Amino acid sequence: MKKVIIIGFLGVIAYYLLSAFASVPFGADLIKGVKDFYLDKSPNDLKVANVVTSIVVNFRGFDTLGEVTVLFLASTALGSILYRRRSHDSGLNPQRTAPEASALVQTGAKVIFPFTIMLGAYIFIHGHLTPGGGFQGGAIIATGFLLMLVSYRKFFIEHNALTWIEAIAGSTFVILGLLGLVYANNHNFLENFLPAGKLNDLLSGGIIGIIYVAVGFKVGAEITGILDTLLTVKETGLDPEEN
Amino acid sequence: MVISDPVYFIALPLLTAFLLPLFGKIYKPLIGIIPGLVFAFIAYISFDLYLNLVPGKPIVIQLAGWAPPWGINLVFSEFSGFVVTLITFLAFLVWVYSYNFKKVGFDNSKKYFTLLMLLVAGSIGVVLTGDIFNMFVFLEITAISSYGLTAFYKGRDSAEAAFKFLLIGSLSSTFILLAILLLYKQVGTLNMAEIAVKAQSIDPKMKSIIAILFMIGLGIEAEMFPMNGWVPDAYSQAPGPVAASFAGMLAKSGIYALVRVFYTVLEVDGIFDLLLIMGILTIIFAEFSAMRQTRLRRMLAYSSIGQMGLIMVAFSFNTKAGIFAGLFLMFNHAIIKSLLFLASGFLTYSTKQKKIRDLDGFGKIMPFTSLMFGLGAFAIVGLPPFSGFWGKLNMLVATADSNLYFVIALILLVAVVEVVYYFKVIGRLYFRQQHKEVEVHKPTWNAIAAMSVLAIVIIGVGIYPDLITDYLTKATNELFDKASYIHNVLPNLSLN
Amino acid sequence: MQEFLTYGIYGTAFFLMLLGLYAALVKKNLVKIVIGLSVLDSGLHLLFVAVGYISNGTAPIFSPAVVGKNVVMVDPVPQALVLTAIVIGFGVTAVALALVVRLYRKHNTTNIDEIKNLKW
Amino acid sequence: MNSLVLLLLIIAGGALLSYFGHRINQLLGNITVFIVALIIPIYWFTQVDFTETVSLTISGFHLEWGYNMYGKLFSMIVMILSPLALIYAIGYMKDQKKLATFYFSFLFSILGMTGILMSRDFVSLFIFWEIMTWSSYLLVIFFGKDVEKTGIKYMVFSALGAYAMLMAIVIINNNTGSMMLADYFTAFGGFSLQTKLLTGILLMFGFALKSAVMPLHVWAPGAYSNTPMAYTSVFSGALSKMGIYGLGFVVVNLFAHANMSIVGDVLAWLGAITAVLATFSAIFQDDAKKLLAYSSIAQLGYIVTGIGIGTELSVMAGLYLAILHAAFKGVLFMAVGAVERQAGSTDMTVVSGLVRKMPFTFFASLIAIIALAGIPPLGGFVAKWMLYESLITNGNFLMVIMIFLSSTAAFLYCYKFLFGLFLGQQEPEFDHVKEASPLMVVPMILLSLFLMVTGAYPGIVLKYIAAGMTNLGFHDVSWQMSVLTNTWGDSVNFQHIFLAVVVVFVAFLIFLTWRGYKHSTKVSTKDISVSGEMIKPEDNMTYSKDFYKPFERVLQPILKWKINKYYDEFGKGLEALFDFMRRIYTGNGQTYAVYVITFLVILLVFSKSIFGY
Repeated sequence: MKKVIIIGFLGVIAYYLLSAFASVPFGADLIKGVKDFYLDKSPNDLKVANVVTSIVVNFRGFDTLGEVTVLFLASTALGSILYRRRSHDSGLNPQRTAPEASALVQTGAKVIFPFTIMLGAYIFIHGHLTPGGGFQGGAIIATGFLLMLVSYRKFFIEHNALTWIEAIAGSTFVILGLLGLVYANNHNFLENFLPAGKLNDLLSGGIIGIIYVAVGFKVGAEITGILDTLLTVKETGLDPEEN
Repeated sequence: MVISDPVYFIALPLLTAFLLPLFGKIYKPLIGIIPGLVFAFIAYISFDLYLNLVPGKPIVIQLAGWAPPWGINLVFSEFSGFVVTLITFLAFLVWVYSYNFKKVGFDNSKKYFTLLMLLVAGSIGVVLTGDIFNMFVFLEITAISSYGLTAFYKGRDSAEAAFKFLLIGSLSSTFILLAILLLYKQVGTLNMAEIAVKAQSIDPKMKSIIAILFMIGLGIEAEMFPMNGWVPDAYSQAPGPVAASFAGMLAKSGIYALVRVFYTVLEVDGIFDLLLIMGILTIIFAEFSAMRQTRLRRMLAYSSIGQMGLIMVAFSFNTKAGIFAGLFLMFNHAIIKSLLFLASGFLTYSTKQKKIRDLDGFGKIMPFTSLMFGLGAFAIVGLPPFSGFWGKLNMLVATADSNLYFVIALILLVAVVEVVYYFKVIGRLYFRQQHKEVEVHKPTWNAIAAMSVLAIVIIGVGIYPDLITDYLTKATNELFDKASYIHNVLPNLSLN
Repeated sequence: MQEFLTYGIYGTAFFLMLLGLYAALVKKNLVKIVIGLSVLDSGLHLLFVAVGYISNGTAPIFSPAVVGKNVVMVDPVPQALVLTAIVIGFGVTAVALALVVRLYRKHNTTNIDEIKNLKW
Repeated sequence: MNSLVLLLLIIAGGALLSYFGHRINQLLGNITVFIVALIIPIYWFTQVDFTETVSLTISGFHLEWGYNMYGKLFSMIVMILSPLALIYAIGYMKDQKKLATFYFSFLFSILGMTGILMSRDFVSLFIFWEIMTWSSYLLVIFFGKDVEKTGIKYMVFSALGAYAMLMAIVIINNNTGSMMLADYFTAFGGFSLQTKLLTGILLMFGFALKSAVMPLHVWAPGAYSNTPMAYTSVFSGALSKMGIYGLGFVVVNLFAHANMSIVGDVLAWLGAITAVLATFSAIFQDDAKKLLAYSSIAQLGYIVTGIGIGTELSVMAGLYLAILHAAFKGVLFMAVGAVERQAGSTDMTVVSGLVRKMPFTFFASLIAIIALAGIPPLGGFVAKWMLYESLITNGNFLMVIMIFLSSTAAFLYCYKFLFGLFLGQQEPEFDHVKEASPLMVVPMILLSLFLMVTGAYPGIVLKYIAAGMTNLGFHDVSWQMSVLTNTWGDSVNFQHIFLAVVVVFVAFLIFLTWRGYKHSTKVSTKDISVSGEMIKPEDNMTYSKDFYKPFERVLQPILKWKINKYYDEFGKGLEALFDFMRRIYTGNGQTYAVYVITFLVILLVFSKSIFGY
């Protein structure tokens, strides 16, 4: 009964929303909005070939700062939600009880892992030139680590290192932004203060590339940390604080 | 302008949050001290900026060097500045209070302060931003940090509360995103001022659907009636200071967003009637539920919802008097509810059940905390000479000015219910014999300091409300004058 | 054709969204609810990208091949927005899963109907 | 500095000083209270400039304070009764706990009353009203018994009354654009009938509640008897008069002068019914506190009747009765408090024969009872006379009968009170009882002297009442120092009556004593003959038990009809409703999500009717 009602409700919602969207025909270029400005300024002023990147990192860089924060937040929140007094000090390392993967998988993982990392790095370094960017690259790097985590029971990630990477990458972003307050023409937060370079050059786009690299590192580290937390923490004994 | 720039409100907490783990590696106590310094600094700059604000000339900050319709901008106006100042002030007090609230260990307090800082930064971002999608991002930052903080304590039902919060919160973000998408496709821009200009040309049917989606999405954040099931759970399970910051920041940014969207960005006929009805329903259901609560924090949470309903009603009049009253109520709610939650943090510190009846005779054994709770209760039900009274009086005057006598009667009848449940608690605190063997946790000096400051504000504003009415009037004018907001954000735009 | 694409592509996105919503509203298993929310998000992201499409547009990248030529590019803004939205959705999902782990530890069940210690 | 502001500051400062004094130690606190109790009336009578006004603008509201003669009249009650009660309290509350809170609340309620009487605008009226309410609430639940029942009931009713007033205030503000009382009075004639009734009745509701008029009286018996007696004397004597003060200006100033006397008549009827029912209830109380509480309600009923009729004479009678009531109820509550403190109980079936042990208390109570019952030489008689006369001239004969009935019935409880506590045989268990401390006795004696003086010279009080009534629109009210004249031309000189009665009384007393000593035999109270029935030790065979049993049997049907029960049922019903409503928060997160979707669907479906598209 409940299901029927809910399906009915969903039907009503679908009807109204679809009828709303139907007035925005697919593929129609209806609006004269900010996008034309972006399409114009990105290659000409910023010298960034990938307009999405220039929007993400420059025009709407503040959003991206928020985005990075969300990821950071998620990993912190995850840590705080799943935190338990792990016996770091007593020398006992956390354990994963998942069975060891077969040798085939292990070897394959070992072979693929460096290439995955490299691909990820390539993607975020070329974020302003080709599709992709810091987030995508970071995610790919994290999948490399996920592969290793799944394949090897004894593959442990050094959380200290992750913390350092996260902290440095994150603060690079903010500090680059703050430097804009001092050095850039309009003294704006996150404003580009480096020479823009030449379109379709690796070293173009001013701070955009640098920020994307930082984002890549940060995202990679954070997603890896999240995966590690979710995978590892489960198997330790019950915390005395609980229940 | 380099020192007092609104961008610091967001950049500094974020930077500190990113770097906090490193500080912890240098010297452990730094993880508690550094956030305090940051909060103190942003509180200072918010007061500095707000007090030096030239009327009619909000500080509009463009980010990344692009002027408003293209880049994201921050608007520190009389209205948003007021809310930001309130938030930073409370953030600092919450930090003072929670500096050694419960000894939760190094790793946990690192996470606690990180999450708290991001909650503050998120709420400020929601209030300051002039870009609708950016607002969504900050709403999400606020929401995710709230999930984390709600589930902070283990051993309670905090995870359950957080999950409900998350479930509803995701729906909220979905609907906000849908609304933003529809809006973008109609006007081609995300800047709130430019949307406000172009919104007139949107097809009214489309506009009403966008308004509905915003109403749902932002209503969830603002604790509107059928969508506030998460509130009592989250408030009651979160740590005491966090519940205070929920009331002071999360709810405030939610209602700010709601008000900003419907007053400035999107003008829809009939939305205010809807807001009025939903506000009244919110009040009724919340206060009635609060009446029958047996747990202190849950009671406070329901009461908080009721207050939010009252604020919605005040804003729904769409008159200057209504906005003024709404702002006054926002101020009161932030200050008084924070005090109540902070006091209840120590009242229910050790009892596991957090029941009201466990509090018999606490007035004797925890005199200061009980006094603060009593003061807060007196203030929140609107007894003079505390600040709650002026808010309520202004609210009722505004209601009468809108000729809604029926609403006055309703609000006042519900207020009687409010009186009953608060005075039940006071009666138990002060006029009952205490149970044997109660475990008492005396408030620490910093908690006493934080609560005292709030109490002083309550009494000060109660005796002399003109301390803030000037600022409230200015904020009212700013919110009511949509044209000047647009003009200030987009100076080069010719209005037609 | 236009009509078909409008309803077809938007419809797919909406179908995904409603599917996710249905799971979130009806399924009792916490994990399924989280999956539902995820699917809901995906549908929304698809909708974003679909709305940003402009007929015969290319990706908004000024690679050497298109520089100087008069090409139509799709609207880059929704793509930028969807990037943000995806990341946020990811964060929320991660937190949700962590909460599910916590709830399972405490209640030994993932049935949402049995997890209501906090009520009224 | 402005003397009015200074007055308020003195009271508030006194409250804080007493609070901190008592936090340090009791002696210091008591000395502070004593000094404060002296300073307040002295300052008020000598230093306050009644022509001064204070005006200030707070939060956009214009506040104005200043006395008029009407307010001054009521202030006199407050300023005489409250300090005496404070001094009494020092003795009464000796060695109790939480004295700091007690005196703080006590003085704050005085502050509230003082403020009410000098408010010229509704906002400050309401502020002081609320201060008075919450401070008295703290005192009602002071001893911690019946916190839930009595305290909450008091708070609920007070809140209802206060909020009714608040609603009226904001509606007035909406209609006149001003919060000033005077503006309301002048604009009242121009209101629509609806607004007239709405504002007037809401205001009346608030005021009538504080003066415990019939359907709104249920809080009073519990609150009056639960409060420390030192405060009850003020509570019943002065605080309830704030309601009368308000009713006075609403009914008389607005309705009586606006040809809407029907409203006043309804109020008068309610007052009369209150008087009758409360008197009957008082008769069957065994606890002296409860008896006095009901008696207070009944007396307030007379006053309300007088005010409600709204003619010159009736208002004068009402106001005069109000002042007397303050004095005699002040004495009686203090006396009961003294008995409570000295003998440990106020149950009239337990305590008896204290006349020899507490002669001064008895004397004061006797005088007060005489005044209360309206027996000729004292003021109560004059007041009731005036009330009857005004009712008769007004043609309200049925009301006269009711008031007369209740006055006669009042003799029963008066007698029961005196007899139960003071007369009759003294049980050995009360041998140790001593007269209360001078701090408690002196205020009682002073008040009873005041009653005697006003009995001989009613004009002392009538002078102020006549002055006060000019503010109610009655100019040139005639009064005489000690001669009562009526409209039919008869006149009586009170001094002669007073003297005659006193002489006869004293002579009779001497005669009785002389005879009594000669012919009395000593028997124990337990020496009771029963016809074949066994008396168990736990049976209370005191003569005060079932004092009016036969009478009670007659009145059973009336007494069974307890309005309290309906309120309780209503409250329970509401609680059940609330419990039902909060079930909407089922605790299941998914259900909450379904609510969201449902809400969305409702909005989408009805978007046409909400937004018009």
